[in-house]
Amino acid sequence: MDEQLKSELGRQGVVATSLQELYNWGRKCSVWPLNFGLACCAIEMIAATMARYDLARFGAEVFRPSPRQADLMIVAGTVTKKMAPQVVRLYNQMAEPKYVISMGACAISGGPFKQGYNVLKGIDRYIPVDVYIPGCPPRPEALIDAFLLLQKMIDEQRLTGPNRPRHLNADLPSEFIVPEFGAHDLVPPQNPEVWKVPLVNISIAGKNESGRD
Amino acid sequence: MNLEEIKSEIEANVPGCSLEIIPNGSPSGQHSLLVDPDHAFAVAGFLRDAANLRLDYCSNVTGVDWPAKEVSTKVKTKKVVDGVEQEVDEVLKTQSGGYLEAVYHLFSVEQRQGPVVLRMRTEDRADRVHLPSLTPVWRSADYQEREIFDLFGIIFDGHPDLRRLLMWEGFEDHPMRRDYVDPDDYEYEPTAHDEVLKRAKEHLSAEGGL
Amino acid sequence: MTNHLYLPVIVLLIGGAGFAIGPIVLAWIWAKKFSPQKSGPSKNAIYECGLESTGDAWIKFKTGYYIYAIIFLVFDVEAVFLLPFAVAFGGFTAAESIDMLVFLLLLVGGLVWACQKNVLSWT
Amino acid sequence: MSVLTEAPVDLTPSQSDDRTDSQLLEVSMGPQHPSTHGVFRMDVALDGERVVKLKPVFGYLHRNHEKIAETESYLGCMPYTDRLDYICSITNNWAYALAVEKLAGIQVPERAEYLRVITGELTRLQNHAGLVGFLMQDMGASGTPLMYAFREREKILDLFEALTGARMMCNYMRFGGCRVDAPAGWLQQAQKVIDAFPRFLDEFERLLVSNEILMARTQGVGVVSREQAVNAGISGPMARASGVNYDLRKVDKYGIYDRFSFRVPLGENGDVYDRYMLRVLEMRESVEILKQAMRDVPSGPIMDPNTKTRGFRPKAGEAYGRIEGPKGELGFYLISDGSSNPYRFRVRPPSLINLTLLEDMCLGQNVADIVIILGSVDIVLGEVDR
Repeated sequence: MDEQLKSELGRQGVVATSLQELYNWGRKCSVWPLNFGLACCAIEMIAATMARYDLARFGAEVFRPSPRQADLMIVAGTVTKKMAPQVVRLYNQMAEPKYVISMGACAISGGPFKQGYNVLKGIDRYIPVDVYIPGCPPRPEALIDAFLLLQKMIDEQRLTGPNRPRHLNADLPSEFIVPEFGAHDLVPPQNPEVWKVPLVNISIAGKNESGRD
Repeated sequence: MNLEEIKSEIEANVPGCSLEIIPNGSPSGQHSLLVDPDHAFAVAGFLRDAANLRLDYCSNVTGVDWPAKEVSTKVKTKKVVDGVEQEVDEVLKTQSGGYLEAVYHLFSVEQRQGPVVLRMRTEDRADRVHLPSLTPVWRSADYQEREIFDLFGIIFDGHPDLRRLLMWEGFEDHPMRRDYVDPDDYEYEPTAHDEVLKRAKEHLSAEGGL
Repeated sequence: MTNHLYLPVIVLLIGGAGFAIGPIVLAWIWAKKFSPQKSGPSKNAIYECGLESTGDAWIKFKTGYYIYAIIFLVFDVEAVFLLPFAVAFGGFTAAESIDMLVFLLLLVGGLVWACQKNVLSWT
Repeated sequence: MSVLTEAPVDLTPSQSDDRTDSQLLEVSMGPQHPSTHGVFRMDVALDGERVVKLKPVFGYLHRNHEKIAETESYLGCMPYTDRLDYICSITNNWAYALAVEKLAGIQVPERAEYLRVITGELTRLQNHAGLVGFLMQDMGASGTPLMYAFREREKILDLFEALTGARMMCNYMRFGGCRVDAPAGWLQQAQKVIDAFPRFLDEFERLLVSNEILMARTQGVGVVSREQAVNAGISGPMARASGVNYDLRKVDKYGIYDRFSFRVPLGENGDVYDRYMLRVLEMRESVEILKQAMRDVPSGPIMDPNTKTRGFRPKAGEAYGRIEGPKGELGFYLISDGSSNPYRFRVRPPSLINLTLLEDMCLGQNVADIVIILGSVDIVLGEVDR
């Protein structure tokens, strides 16, 4: 079933798809986000669903309040340390397949409130994130662009084979540890399974100040 | 009604309270009234119910942390130096601070009066940090005093429900104090520089180097 | 199979059941083959706005709710009985309409008792 | 026949809530809840449908503005004020700029004052429009009124974007004026939006004000009396709904508000309906102010030439400046010790203090009414938790 034959058939009104394309097409065009706004980015998320930017064109305007019926969690706003256990528990309670869009600089890395004592420096310390949207707050068009990116990612998922997505793979975990409230900070401060710190070449001897080799 | 009249009026009506006017250096001219904690509750009740004051609207309650610090001020003193009378400026070391402070901004809705600033100070910053709560007088101080207790550690006696307002229950220290040490949550940055580089080094050396 | 009297009804029944059961069975087979079951302690926990839910939901409610529900049920069922009565309203003899009247008055009597005991009023 | 004379068993449910037969249901309308406009949690104890206890829990969006401000310069704190009450960023900037001007005694040129009034009142319009939309959504009209409200809000956000470069985080004010002058054609565009706004208000009023469902659900719900409001420090439209005649634009006469003639609407019985009507009427007053301000905007500099914003070191001292924000009295209490960083940067959050009476308003109401009462208080979590 090469492309040329498929497009030939397509012109004559015969749609030839594989089961996987049909499955992915069905799922990517009805991603239901969880009704979960944290801060300023939530207002831009609401503005994206309103008449002018209209997220409904991409099948995502149904904001489900309960995690059981949602398959996308948009972390829109600053995740504080007091809110982190709730975010991770909500993520655990969502049904597979589930995706995470980390919207705004605060959800990616703490954003302007990075030095805050009560601010978690990015939600990808506890849960795997699929799409990052920089910006503070990112414009509604940026959120729609993230949806398109997410839809492209869902489209490329394979049904079988070694690199099939997490929800089709039995031994990949679908739950992550929920941090506890410690005396001074969250315990554990990050989830080592998810948060792999790339090698930071800071020479302890402090020869080159800028931290590069 | 400037501050002196208010001060004299309070001293007339609330026996035995010691008031002190703290001048304010900025051109805003909002001088404040320091009240001693024992009579603060009586003064607050009087300020709210006095006929000509009627300060019935407590708009803002703020906690301020003044750690103890050396203040060296240059003082011009006359000194006899080898028999000659001379102007010599001497460095005077005075201790200032070393207490926690609660500042109340009071307004009158009926008489449209400007801010009357009331200050209360604790004895020290370690264990004697008790202050009388003014929530029974002005209900608006309820959450703000809980926030000061949470972030500064001033314990308000007589507060109906003194719990932490913003941090979680098990949190132990008071983060808004000047000597609060941040938890060491490692900030990964590809090109770490100055402040973040220092923290990254402390973190990495604490973790046994790289 | 001459055109059996009830043939269309049976076909319709099977078609309807097929439409209902079909996707469920398909989804079940799909889940069995492709997407594995990944339930865990945190996923099966009770969802309460992101918090760990404390307290129990099986508690004793005010009796008013129960009585309200029962009265609603009675009049709901009565409405079902009224349907054929309304459809065949034209050709009724005196006896049949008296029977229907007795049925109606019995239930209206029940409603009057409930209102008089002000069960339905809610503080 | 003694049985007959026995008193009939009383089957009716006892109207008084005696504890014996029904237990309380502890439920938390928690951080992630469609009705809480953000991460705000209320631990509610319910007797059937009636609220018996309600304890709000804060802190889920405590982003430490005040701690971070102590390590920032005065100018550096200005963008943080955008993110306090992230729906009306320009009035936050205005309150902070006003406090610093009081702290350092800076004058503001005429044109800057007019631009401040214009952008401030536009912010109030889009905040109240948004609130009315969200309040209808809490009441069950999911989506449609919010669509209309956000359509108007988008027009105003376009104006802000044209003027300051950002839709929501304008960072527009500076100590002694505004950051940038109105570009060519901006004032005409703003005039068009202002002229079109009353049509939206008439449309909203025709649809909603005399709507029976709205009146049935909001009248007499969540009542706050006048003394309670003043004692609990409630300010802004919520206080005026209970009859407290205290509008800082008339009381403090900050900026140039004494040059405009506008009325201050007051409510009588302080319930959710009055608060809703207050916002609708205040939108009309804001349109009046805007018309007068647009009519006589002078030309001239927009920054006081002799204030330097870079190395700005006010003298040691303190100042408390406040404005009439869309949510209430938004104040900044700044203590400076002569250095370039504020020693203490305190925000007086109207949203948090307006919530003081939340439990008093909700006791005895139904669960569905909590959602409306919270919606009528108009809280934004960035400002509540700071």
